[in-house]
Amino acid sequence: MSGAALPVLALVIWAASWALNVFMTGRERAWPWVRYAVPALFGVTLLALWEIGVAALEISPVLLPPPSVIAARIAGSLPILWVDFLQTFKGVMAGYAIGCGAAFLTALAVDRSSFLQRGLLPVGNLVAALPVIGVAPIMVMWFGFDWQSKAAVVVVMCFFPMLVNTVEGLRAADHMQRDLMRTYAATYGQTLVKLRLPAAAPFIFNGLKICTTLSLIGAIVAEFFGTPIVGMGFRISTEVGRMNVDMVWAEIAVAALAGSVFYGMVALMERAVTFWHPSQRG
Amino acid sequence: ADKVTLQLKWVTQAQFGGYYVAKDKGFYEEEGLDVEIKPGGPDVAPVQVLAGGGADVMVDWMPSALAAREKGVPVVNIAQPFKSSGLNLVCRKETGITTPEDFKGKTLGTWFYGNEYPLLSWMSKLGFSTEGGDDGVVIQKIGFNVDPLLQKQADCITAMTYNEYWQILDAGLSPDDLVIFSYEKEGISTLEDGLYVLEENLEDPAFQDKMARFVRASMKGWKWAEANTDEAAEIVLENDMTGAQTEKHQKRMMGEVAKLTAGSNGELDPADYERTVETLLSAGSDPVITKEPEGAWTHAITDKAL
Amino acid sequence: MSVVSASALSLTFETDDGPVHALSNVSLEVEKGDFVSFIGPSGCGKTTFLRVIADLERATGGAITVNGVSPEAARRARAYGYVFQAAGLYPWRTIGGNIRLPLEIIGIPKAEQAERVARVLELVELEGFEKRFPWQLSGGMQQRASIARALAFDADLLLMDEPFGALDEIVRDHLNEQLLALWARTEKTICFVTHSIPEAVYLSTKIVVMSPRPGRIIDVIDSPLPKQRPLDIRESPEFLEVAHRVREGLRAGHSYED
Amino acid sequence: MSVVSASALSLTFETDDGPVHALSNVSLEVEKGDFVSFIGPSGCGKTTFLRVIADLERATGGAITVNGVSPEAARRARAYGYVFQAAGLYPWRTIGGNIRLPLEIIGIPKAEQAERVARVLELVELEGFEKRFPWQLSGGMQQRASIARALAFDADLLLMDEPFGALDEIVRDHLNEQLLALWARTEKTICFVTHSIPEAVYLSTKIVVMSPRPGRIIDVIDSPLPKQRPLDIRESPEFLEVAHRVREGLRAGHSYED
Amino acid sequence: MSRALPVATVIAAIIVIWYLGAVWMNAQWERDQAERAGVEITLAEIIPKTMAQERPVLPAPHQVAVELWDTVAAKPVTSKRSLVWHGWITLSATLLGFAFGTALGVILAIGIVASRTMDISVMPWVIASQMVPILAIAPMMIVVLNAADVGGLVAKAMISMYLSFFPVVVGMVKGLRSPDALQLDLMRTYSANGAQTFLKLRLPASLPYLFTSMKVGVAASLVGAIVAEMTLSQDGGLGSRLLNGSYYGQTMMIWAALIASAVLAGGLIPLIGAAQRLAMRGRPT
Ligand SMILES: Nc1ncnc2c1ncn2[C@@H]1O[C@H](COP(=O)(O)OP(=O)(O)OP(=O)(O)O)[C@@H](O)[C@H]1O
Ligand SMILES: Nc1ncnc2c1ncn2[C@@H]1O[C@H](COP(=O)(O)OP(=O)(O)OP(=O)(O)O)[C@@H](O)[C@H]1O
Ligand SMILES: Cc1ncc(C[n+]2csc(CCO)c2C)c(N)n1
Ligand SMILES: [Mg+2]
Ligand SMILES: [Mg+2]
Repeated sequence: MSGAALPVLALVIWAASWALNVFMTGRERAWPWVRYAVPALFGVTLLALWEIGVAALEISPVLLPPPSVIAARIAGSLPILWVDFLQTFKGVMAGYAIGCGAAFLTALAVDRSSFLQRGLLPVGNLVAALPVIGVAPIMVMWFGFDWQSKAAVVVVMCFFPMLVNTVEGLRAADHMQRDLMRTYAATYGQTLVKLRLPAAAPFIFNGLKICTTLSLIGAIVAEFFGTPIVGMGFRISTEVGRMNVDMVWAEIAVAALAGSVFYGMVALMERAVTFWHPSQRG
Repeated sequence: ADKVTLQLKWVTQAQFGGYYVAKDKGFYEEEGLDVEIKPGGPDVAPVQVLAGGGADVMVDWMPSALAAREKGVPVVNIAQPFKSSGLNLVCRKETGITTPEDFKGKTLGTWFYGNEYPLLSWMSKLGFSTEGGDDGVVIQKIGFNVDPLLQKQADCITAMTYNEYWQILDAGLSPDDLVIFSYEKEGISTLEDGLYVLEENLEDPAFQDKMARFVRASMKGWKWAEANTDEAAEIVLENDMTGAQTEKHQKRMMGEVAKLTAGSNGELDPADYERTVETLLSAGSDPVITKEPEGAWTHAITDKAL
Repeated sequence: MSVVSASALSLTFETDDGPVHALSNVSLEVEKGDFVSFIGPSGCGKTTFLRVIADLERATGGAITVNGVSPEAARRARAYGYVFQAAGLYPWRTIGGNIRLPLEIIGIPKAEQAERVARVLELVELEGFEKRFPWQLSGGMQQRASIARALAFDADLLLMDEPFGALDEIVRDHLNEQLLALWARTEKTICFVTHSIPEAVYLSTKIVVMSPRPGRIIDVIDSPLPKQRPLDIRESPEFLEVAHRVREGLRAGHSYED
Repeated sequence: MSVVSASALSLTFETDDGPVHALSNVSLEVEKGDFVSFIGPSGCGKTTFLRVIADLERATGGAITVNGVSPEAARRARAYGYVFQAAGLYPWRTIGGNIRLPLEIIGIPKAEQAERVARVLELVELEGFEKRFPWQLSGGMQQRASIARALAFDADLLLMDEPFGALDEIVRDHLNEQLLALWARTEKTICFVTHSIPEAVYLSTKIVVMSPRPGRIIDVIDSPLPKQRPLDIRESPEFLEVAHRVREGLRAGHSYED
Repeated sequence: MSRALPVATVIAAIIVIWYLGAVWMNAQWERDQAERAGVEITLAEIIPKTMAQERPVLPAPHQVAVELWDTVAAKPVTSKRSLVWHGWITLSATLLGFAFGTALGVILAIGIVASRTMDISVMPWVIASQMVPILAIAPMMIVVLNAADVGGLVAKAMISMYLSFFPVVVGMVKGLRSPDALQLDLMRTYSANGAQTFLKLRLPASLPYLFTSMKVGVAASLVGAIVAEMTLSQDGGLGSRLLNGSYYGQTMMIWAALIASAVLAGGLIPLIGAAQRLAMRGRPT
């Protein structure tokens, strides 16, 4: 294909798919499946452009393999992808639960005591903003090669976003809503459960959503610094070294898929819990 | 002057002393070259940089270069400044390991990223599964340092004579506390830091000429470094922008590296190449390369250069 | 013993724009079983005074006790129910859930909660809306829900800030009657802010007329009306006389210069 | 040409709890220069009807035009100013900033903005509060600020949803007079929701009485009162008669069974 | 300052715990060493030794403090052995990347809120993009960028951008959607156009969400810069210190770089807090 025709073809594909997407979005009420078709078409378009671009620009497969090759590799490596996924997600889930939980409790402590609020928050921000990349080798040294050290890294990564969001959320209840609780002489716990937490929920979910992505990144990155020879991060770094870049992208695709599902589940929970918030009422 | 970009395999250190010396002492300039040295780092695959056009020539180990070649990136060895291997497997004595037979059931740590091939080949030669179990060994991927050995997370780890070995000693273990297996002595060594370029580039005589001058100047740098290890180490230190290297360590490293480059004038010894290929091919179920490579090296450049 | 006893109370808000004197030298006694209405121009400090009683705002001068103790102690003893000027329903709870809120907090058993919710919903004529969310209700319905919430709480002192402001005359009359009946039956003490002179006169045993900033009390009128008050008492001469006096007081205080 | 012309309009909200029939078969003509009051029990659909006129809600049946075009076209032509039932001031803007908001949007020059803001602030008696933030104001003051915001906009059609609900009688009388004067002077058309029968009668040329869910119009009363209306017209027999008719209509519609 | 005492208390508590941790975690090594040497060692002998190891599992605070003093105060800031020098390199990449990331995040969020098509088609892929482990593609990205002649600073900033735009998108989308129905209806009555509704309603309403996200974003941006510096170690920066410290087993260097990066984040976050207070002055707290 000639050099000039290519950008034109890419542009045409792009424009056509976007136009179709706009058209479908307009019919969203009539066709509920549009909700899924539109992002799918968008993704397919990206993949098509990728496929064409790689072929046309003659990009070396060790730099960027085309999606077709990656797909073939995924199909051919399902067992490996599956065990890698299991290994990594042990660290992700444990770290996510502990990290978000600890940040949540810290936020409550910070909220409860103004002394802690003034003392712990600035210091907590510092400690929790430590870069993964520096923390990961230390965690591997402390917690060993298996998933526990990955979980520890995830804990450190999730802590800060969750803390910031929860603390901000605990401030979200407005004056009148708080005054009402005062008139009932509600205890701290009651005010928390019945007012502050519901009002904070949109913020808390914000933190939970950001943490889904961070925990995945954290666990995968931590595997670069020491791991039994299984896991998505291990595979990625090893296979780059072996020039099996298609395998790298296969793992990345699995990571993206698994992470998106994880995120989607948190988003569904958010929808159920914060249905009353204007951002959810549409 | 002709521009040449050299991609290193790892960060700036005395392992690459010859190149820094050549640049610093003006050897490249004398050859009419303007050389840029790009350090590597974790997860920088020199082959990728080469394939992406980010460098003209790279320093890499032969196993990973041959693996890349089989994967469709035709890299060619044009010179081999390192004659012998500095790779060892270092075990703590208290693990009871005295011979390779004792590895059974033990945990061995290695770097990956193309550096794992020699160990994997060795294990398959010994007939050990790397999946663990009673008849196998447990392989673990270790980070950049020797902590897993010190913290007893691994029974043995790979270590270079010029770097990790000294770190283990610096940390407070004495040679008496260690058992060391040298790949060189076990007869399973594979070629380390060589210079590689893309095959297609070699078709261009101007490029060949440029590389010949590059190799000539580089080897001049290496021989100067061998003769003046302390000064060479200082040149490396000056070129380290991270300010993290220590004089003591780099001088020692330069001394050890000098031993590895000693036997080479830059020309690849085909016998070493054969041994490397044989070692790699003999690896059992998951060999690094599956067939005898062809055209993976050339003397064209060294012939011109020397 | 007075339920509310304020002497020389004053409250100043500090704002970036300078101090705002919301209350100045307010002295008042509210006895047990009183129904006290507060009436005065917009911004004169009625809400502020109620908030001081409720320990939601702290006076900057003078003294106040509620049930003989500090407002804070009274609040902790759950001495009062409060109806805010705006409905202030929690958007994540249904109407029923909002009304149940104070009951959950003081630990009323589930069964009784349901029973009370049903009762107050009927009182404010919102049967059938228990499962709706606040944003699905009209403004007046929200306000009634918030009244129901305070009534469900069932404290001896009721603080009500313009509870019937957004209601039509008929519902308002109806709720006025209901409130009077409740008050007569239960001997509650009620502090009631309103802008309607007839409403104030109809309901109250005592009418407090306030003047604008700095909020002061310019008249306290003890109602001569009997405790039993049919709706048509509003045409009686006593009623009209009191209403007239309130109107005069209001008009006198209505000097907008400050 | 009618300013608002609705015929057989109906609107049903779909909720999880089943459909709510907010408006049913509503037909009405509002002529240019009319002052129409809507009165009816809480939750009967007054707000909903105003929102349909304003193109904030779409009718599910029947037809409606505003200035002869669809509500949407009228809205785009900035045909009306709207005073919401709740003040709805933006908390991050001062009172002055809130009033200036519509002026900025329609692109009034700075100098005129300032002049208009000053004028409407005076009209609602909030001079001196320009720089305060909404939460520093009392409920009634916030409501007046929101009236000022709509007046500053200066459209030919004014839609006002219980604008004076939280105001005392004196201010209310004052604003009633101001509004009448403005209306007489400018020939605006006004649709006005209120719960006060005297207010409706005093202000309107036409009074629309609505019945509760499903909201229907049960009476449309053309006022016999002259255009010039001193406050004491409220004691005139015509006035009282109209008021009586409204009250009867309201009472008749007030069947809570639904 | 009402903060000084609480902060000091918390720091003091951390230091105490840290020392205890250092003794506890480093003791094993001393015991092993004694065993290898064949001598008995008492706890009283172990404790001081645990605080003076060259390769401790956890260095004692004063060891890190000494390293910090050496590399911050005792070196000229232009020296490549000065942590201030490296901190500045990291900071510049962080800020550049953060600026890119915030801009990209805000633009995407605006598009997503403005266009339903954008919302449902782009948002899932934005999320998926964050599941790509950045360290895996950072070197590749840098290789590609380098081939396209993009210099070190910008290449690093791209990685920072990649990590920091996401929190901004998520928070900003939520914030832009936070105005309630009444507030939006008001704009409709003015027939305000999209830009006006955005500027006068959605944007001010989104500020608390935006700034909260920016605090997370700037921390992410710092992480991105540090990750990139491990690949571009020749340029220096805290990432290169972390890498080299780890590679050469210089534990103190790692900890000093970690503390330096925490201090950087700790300085940037209050700056954003200050910007937030400035942008939101007058609002109730
Ligand atoms: N938080 C605050 N900060 C500053 N000023 C305030 C605050 N709250 C109230 N004010 C001022 O105090 C004065 C009294 O307010 P208050 O709410 O008590 O009036 P009100 O009598 O209830 O009026 P309305 O009938 O309009 O509700 C007003 O001028 C108001 O601006
Ligand atoms: N968004 C909504 N979803 C469901 N139902 C609604 C919604 N908005 C209003 N309704 C219902 O529509 C009916 C009419 O409401 P509307 O707000 O028009 O009443 P209104 O006449 O203005 O009452 P009020 O005088 O109390 O303000 C009510 O029963 C209300 O519950
Ligand atoms: C990912 C990764 N790559 C390399 C090394 C170790 N290393 C540094 S220099 C060198 C010799 C060859 O250049 C080796 C093997 C590591 N630890 N991790
Ligand atoms: Mg008030
Ligand atoms: Mg209404």
